[in-house]
Amino acid sequence: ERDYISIVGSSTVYPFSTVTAERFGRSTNFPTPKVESTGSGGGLKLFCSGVGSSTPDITNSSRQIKSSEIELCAKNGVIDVVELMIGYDGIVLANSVKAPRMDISLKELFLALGKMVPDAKNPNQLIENPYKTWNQINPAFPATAIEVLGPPPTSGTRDAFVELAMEGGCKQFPLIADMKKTDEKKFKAVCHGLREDGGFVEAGENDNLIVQKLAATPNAFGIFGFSFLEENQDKVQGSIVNGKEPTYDAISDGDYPVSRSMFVYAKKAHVGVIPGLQEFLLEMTSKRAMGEDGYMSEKGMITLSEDKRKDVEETARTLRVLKAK
Amino acid sequence: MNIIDNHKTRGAAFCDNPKLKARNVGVFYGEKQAIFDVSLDIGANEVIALIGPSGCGKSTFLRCLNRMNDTIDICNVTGEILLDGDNIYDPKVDVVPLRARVGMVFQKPNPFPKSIYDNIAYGPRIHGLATSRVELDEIVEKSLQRAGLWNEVKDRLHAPGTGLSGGQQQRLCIARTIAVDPEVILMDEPCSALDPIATAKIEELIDELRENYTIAIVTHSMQQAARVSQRTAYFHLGQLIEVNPTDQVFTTPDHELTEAYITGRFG
Amino acid sequence: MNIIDNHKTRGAAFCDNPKLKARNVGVFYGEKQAIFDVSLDIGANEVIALIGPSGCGKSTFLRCLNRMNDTIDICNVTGEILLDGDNIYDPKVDVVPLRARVGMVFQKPNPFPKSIYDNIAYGPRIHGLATSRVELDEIVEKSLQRAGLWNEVKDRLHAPGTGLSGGQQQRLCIARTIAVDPEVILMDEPCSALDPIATAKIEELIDELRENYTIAIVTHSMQQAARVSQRTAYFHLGQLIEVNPTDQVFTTPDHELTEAYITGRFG
Amino acid sequence: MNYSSLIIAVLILLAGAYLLGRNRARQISASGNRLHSLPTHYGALMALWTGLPPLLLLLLWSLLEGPVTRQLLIAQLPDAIQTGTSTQISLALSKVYNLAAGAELAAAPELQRAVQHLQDLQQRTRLLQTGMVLALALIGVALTWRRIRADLRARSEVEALVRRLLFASSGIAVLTTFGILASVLYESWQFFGKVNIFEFMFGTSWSPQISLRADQSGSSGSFGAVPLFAGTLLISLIAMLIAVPVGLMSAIYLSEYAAPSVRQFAKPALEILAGIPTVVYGFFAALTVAPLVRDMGAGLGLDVSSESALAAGLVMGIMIIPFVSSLSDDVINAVPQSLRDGSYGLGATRSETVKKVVLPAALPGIVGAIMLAVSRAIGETMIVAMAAGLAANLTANPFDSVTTVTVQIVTLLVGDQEFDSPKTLAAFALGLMLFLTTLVLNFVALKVVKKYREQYD
Amino acid sequence: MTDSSLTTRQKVERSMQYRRGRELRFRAYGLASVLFGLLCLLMVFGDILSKGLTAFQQTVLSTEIYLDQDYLGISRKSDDQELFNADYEGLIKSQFRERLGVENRGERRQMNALLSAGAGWQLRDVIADNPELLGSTITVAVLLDDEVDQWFKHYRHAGQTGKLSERQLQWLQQWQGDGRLSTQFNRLFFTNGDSREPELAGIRGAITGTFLTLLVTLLLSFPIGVAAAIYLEEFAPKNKLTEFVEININNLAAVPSIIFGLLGLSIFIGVFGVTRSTPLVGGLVLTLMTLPTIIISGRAAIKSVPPSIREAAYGLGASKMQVVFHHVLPLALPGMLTGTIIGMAQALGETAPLLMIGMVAFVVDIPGFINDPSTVLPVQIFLWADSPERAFMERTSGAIIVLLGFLITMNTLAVILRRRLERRW
Ligand SMILES: Nc1ncnc2c1ncn2[C@@H]1O[C@H](COP(=O)(O)OP(=O)(O)OP(=O)(O)O)[C@@H](O)[C@H]1O
Ligand SMILES: Nc1ncnc2c1ncn2[C@@H]1O[C@H](COP(=O)(O)OP(=O)(O)OP(=O)(O)O)[C@@H](O)[C@H]1O
Ligand SMILES: [Mg+2]
Ligand SMILES: [Mg+2]
Ligand SMILES: O=P([O-])([O-])[O-]
Repeated sequence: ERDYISIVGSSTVYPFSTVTAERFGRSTNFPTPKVESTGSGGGLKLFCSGVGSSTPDITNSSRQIKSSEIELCAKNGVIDVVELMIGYDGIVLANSVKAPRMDISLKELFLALGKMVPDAKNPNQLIENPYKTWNQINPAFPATAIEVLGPPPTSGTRDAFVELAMEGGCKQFPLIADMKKTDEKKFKAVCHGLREDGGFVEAGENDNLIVQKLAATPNAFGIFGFSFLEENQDKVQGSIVNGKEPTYDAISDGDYPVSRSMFVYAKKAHVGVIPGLQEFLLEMTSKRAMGEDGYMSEKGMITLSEDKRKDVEETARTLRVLKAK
Repeated sequence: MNIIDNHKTRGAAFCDNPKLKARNVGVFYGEKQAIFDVSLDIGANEVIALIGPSGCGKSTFLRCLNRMNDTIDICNVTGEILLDGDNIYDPKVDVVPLRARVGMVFQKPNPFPKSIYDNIAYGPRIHGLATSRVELDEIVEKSLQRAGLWNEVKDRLHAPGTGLSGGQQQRLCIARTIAVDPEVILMDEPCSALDPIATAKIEELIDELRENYTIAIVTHSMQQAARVSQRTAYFHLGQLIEVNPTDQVFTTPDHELTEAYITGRFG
Repeated sequence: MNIIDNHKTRGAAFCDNPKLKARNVGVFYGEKQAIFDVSLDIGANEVIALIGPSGCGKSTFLRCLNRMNDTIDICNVTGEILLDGDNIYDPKVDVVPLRARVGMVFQKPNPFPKSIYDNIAYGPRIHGLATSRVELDEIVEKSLQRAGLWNEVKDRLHAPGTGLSGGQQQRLCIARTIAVDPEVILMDEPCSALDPIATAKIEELIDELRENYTIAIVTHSMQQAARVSQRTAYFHLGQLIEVNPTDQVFTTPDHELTEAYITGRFG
Repeated sequence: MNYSSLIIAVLILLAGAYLLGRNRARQISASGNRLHSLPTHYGALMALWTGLPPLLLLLLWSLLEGPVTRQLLIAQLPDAIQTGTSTQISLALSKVYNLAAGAELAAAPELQRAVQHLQDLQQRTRLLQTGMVLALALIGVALTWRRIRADLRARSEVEALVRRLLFASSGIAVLTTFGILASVLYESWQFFGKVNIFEFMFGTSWSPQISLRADQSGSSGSFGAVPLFAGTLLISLIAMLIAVPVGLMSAIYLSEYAAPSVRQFAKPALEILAGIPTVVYGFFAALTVAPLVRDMGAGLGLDVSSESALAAGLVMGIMIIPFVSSLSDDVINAVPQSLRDGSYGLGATRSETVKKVVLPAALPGIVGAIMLAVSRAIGETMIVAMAAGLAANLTANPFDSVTTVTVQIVTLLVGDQEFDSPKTLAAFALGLMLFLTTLVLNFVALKVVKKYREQYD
Repeated sequence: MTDSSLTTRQKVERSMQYRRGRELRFRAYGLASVLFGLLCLLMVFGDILSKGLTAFQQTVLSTEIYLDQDYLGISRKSDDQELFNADYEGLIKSQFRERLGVENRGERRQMNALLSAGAGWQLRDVIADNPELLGSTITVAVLLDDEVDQWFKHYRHAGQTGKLSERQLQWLQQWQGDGRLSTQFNRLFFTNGDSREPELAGIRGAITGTFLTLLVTLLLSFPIGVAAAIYLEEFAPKNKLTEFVEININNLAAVPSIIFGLLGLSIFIGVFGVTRSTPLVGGLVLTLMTLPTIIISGRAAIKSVPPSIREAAYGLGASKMQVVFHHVLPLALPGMLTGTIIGMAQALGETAPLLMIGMVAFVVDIPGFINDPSTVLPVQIFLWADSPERAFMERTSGAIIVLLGFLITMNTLAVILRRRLERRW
């Protein structure tokens, strides 16, 4: 039987979850929690598979829990779930510092990466993406081929990018914006479809690898999490999107358009069963961890405002559970 | 020199005091039949020589007698072979004690890739014939001596058996077989690689063994057959043509095929 | 019957028209010396018989003559062996054409796990001796016929060579060797597994081959040596004791060891 | 005693039983009886009967102990919980376990009874277990001891037992197959409920991206597996083009040409290639080889993407070299020297001997090695994911980026999707289909190899 | 000139012209192949060594610390709990603050960032061992942050600054001038478990986990694999069923390793209730993955034992079992060991199947036995390679070096064994 906390879930949240786990283990008498990196979906599946010590106590997620997952949880007896939002993750477009910095709008980004885009000559018609080089989209851009390395369709980062950046750009076209009202399904298909002719390269989930590939290929761009940009300032630079540079403050204020929230879900029922569970949640939501100068932010997480953090801490203290939607 | 279909073996294929009895034995390699309806008795304390042209089925027949043919997938045996009255092809028979009772020296010497000592000691070990190391040493020495190999190898008993000369390997295999003290010994050209002196030594051994054991020997040397055997069986194209006392076979053979073979040799 | 240290070979070890000349050849298996200072000529168009007790080094010596000993890691050869005047142990010599010129039949038959046809065709194919399929078929048939195997295998040329009887395998190996038409043929007990008729056939072959080739044959049969060879060399414990014309060796041997061996046989 | 010390105890007993049986047999034989088998067989028989039942019991115990204690504990829980839902029970049990292990948790006093009971129970089961295991071992000793007589067919019995053990071992492989099927069938079934099976098998477009957002249940997206299988084929082919020639030639060189000292060093050195973690190869492929390939391609005037099948295939080929080289080296080495001698004696060169005699004789083993290497190539993920990208292009151009079935399985499985999304389920369906495909391929391969087997000696 | 006019010798000589070339080329291909393989090995090794050796060095600052009992709030030196809970990090930072004359909040943050998060724990461990030091001033080698470590070891020489600010550089240069900055052997790398701070991260947990996992794998897969190979090759009746089993095993070799993870998850964890993330379940899964390799190579090795040896033994009255165990198995063992070496090497490098059974995890505590949560070296490597911190890069390579060391040790043992068993016949 298990006497340590078991955490599963998102690889995006993993770096922040682990730093908390480690500090918690070192500064208390509880064993150090075990943190698995299974992906948000995999984590929620495990999390919702039941209660008791053979199931995880906590799952990390780089997106909010879905209603189907809440149903699954409920079906398996996981009823009281505590949801804690712990911070934001910025998704950046970046290229090598050896190349000029890009200043791009979401609309242009959609034109560069969409699978189907409005025809420039006949704006009422969608065509297969015809743009091969950046300057075909905007003469101010370099005359290099469009090559963007990004996450695969199964990844949460990809979903977030598609939802925030692509959809944000695509609905600025009247043709597509109309579609939203008439044919929601088609609208999504258009906005969420990334080109598959080589302009967008699905490059696996190892962001370090993308960074290194960018450094070796100055013409290519990459899409990845903010912490990797921060850590590799000497190699890559974040592109300016909609006039905003991806900086800590811009993301934290919500100015930078492409960022998402990260969540932690815990089982209320396990509090009092697994030693140290609530203490861990409190540690995680404490100022020391989640605050502006906290150790999670040192690891590159973009923190909540102090008010919001207090709310979250309060949730952790009272173990307020998620209401079924 | 054509073979007669439905041939009946001439001479005295049966004897009074048989140790081994073969009845209507046929052997097939896949589709191909190599032995046709052979019936033959091998008497206790007798040496029987199997002769015949190369490829006539001597080895095949010999290998039936201790079920060595079981190891060849495509080989099929029909008919009955009785050892002391029990059919050795009975499905209930355990081949292991059978082969311990009916030992075999193969046509091609096949020493184990082990030391000379271990080659000889292997049989006694698996049959538990020696209770102590000393006893085992004795068995090894005695067997090697009887096979006339002791002097040549006594100071390299722990060298690999595969590093011996052809004739030495052959004697090693003979020594290995007699070390397990079988009741019947099947020898497939045991002296083919031996010089006259070593051959004489083995023939002596055969003579000596005959007192207690039964021996079937395949040989191409008429002289050898004449020297060591009491009866001789002549095979031809898978058929047993004639079985008779050895001197009779070499002087007044019953069958023209036998005669042709014998005289072909001497003529 | 003790061996003399620093023994000098008795008789006529050298001849006028040597095809192969061995000079002071010594062979070591690791530490152990198997051949001591042997010097011997083998004349062109001559059959020389090598005789001697089992383990005396006949095979070892024979294998030196086409450098087959190279394949044994621990084996070391000293001295010189000249083929048509060229030292075959010269580092510059390519063993491949050498072995094509000096063919070998091994003591233990070792057919390739291929069809009978491919076994024979192997040599001619690699040496490019046949330009067409027809020619190759001819070579195969002729070789098998000369080795006296054709009749037995002609309707199963594509059956595996390993499925032959012991004597058939031996003849297959002889056929395989003569198929490449070597100048010198080394035969290590080529008839050991053969019946008298097949033996006669091979002896005939040897006689026929002698007209164009040089042959060295190891045999344990004095009669065979007497029948096929012109000269006979007697080996004992790794030393070459005596070399003389065959009839002289068998009637009036020079050396008491030779005599003992010969008479031990006949006596 | 805990499991490990119990196992050790049983092993000691087993050794003791062996000696006991052997000596007993010796005594019998010393007193003039002819034994049916060797004394060691009697020893082995005793050892087997002494060791096997307790070890089996231990295995069973370890499987059943959990559920049984659970049931016993539930009876001790407060009524309110016992009548509650299964989740309540399981929570209470977890809590009891942690309390019993000494965790500092606030616990209701009603639970204390269960905790106490658990502690007792644990003590008692340990005792019972130790007792039963040792007793079983001793019973084995006693029963076999009584059976040891001169005419006991010990060897046959031991051999029958060993044969059964051997059989059971090969049964594990079959069970694994069923295990795999069991773990993918259900989800595959679900998947085929959402995606047409024919579209999956014959569709030429793989793009699990557009159709399946959020809580949408249907699927219009493209789940055509053909590009994945084509990609697998392409990359495996490239890998094999490296691994087979290099591996086979290395094996030949090492066993036929190289000095023994070289072989002794080089063979294990090459074997290390198989053990380098695939992440390392992945980085190597993506950061060293891929740019090299791209630059080379550019030099030739070709349009090469920075993720290419070629780069991944090359590196994968390097990784599986030892599968071919080492295993082939072993079988080549096992070809009897007499065959080589036969060939050399006819004046064949080494290479001719190798090509025409040694390799044919070693063929079954070599084919086995190659099949193993192919299998490994098909199953490899990391290198492809890092160096060949994830784009499912249907192409035969090695300079294009492609993806493989395995890579897709992994990315789909560890992805962010909810459990019942076709994206996740597709992984299972892919696994199933790959399994069946390789099954068919293996079947064909076996038939082919059977035809060409050469028996030597 | 027609062919038939040539003598055999001439024909041979003529054929030799191209055969010699072919022979030389063949041999050259062989040599080239071996060299190619070794070269690849060297390249990978060289690459890793050059990147990873620096991981075994760690930058420290030697400095005096006054162990202020009041600041730490420790009343009794014997109270373990008090000793444990005291704010050592704060103590160190406050003393640095004084010494460096740090005033505003910005500078304070910059100064704090120079120190490792582990500096406080380091001090805590020192005092836990020697509580009597409290109240005195001691000189300690304080762990520095990974950024500083990287700067001191690498950037400095290239004139780069990394993420360090002007102010931070000033301090560092000052310390460097005083000779207080130095690198020392990175002991923590070998004694610590995983950590999110590169300077604290170690591989002891992963090594222990690997050892335990592979132990389980070896103990199960070798005997079972050999036994299965023997059964299939020697005992199984040659019928459709055996053929089915044979195909099955060959097929298992092609099953992607992650599927074995799925199997482990649903059967071992789901049905048999084995605990997640433990060497036990990892070993079981890797066993299933390794088995086909061992069985296939084992069967090939058994097949290559010449029939004449079996015949000889049968002829002496050996039972089938004796023939197999006395003759066939010893001769086939080298081949079986090769399969085991390769299979184990593969198991040692594998991450994908472990993902499903929870071994791709952050585990700080060192596992003690096969049912403690643990991770393994390749997973550790995989996780570190995915970390944003630059300092994890060299540690990744460092861990790879250790893994290769582990692999080489493991192989060497097996290779020595194999060499003793090998013979030609
Ligand atoms: N590979 C080897 N390793 C070690 N010693 C060997 C090897 N081959 C032969 N010998 C030894 O060298 C000596 C000569 O052997 P050789 O094979 O030449 O004898 P032989 O005259 O051919 O005998 P036989 O008539 O029995 O074939 C023998 O003592 C033999 O044991
Ligand atoms: N394994 C086998 N597969 C197929 N045919 C075989 C096999 N062994 C022997 N034969 C054939 O069976 C016949 C009899 O062979 P056998 O070995 O019994 O002959 P033999 O009398 O011993 O001859 P030799 O004196 O040459 O050894 C021969 O035609 C031979 O080719
Ligand atoms: Mg025969
Ligand atoms: Mg010889
Ligand atoms: O691992 P993720 O769910 O954050 O992609």
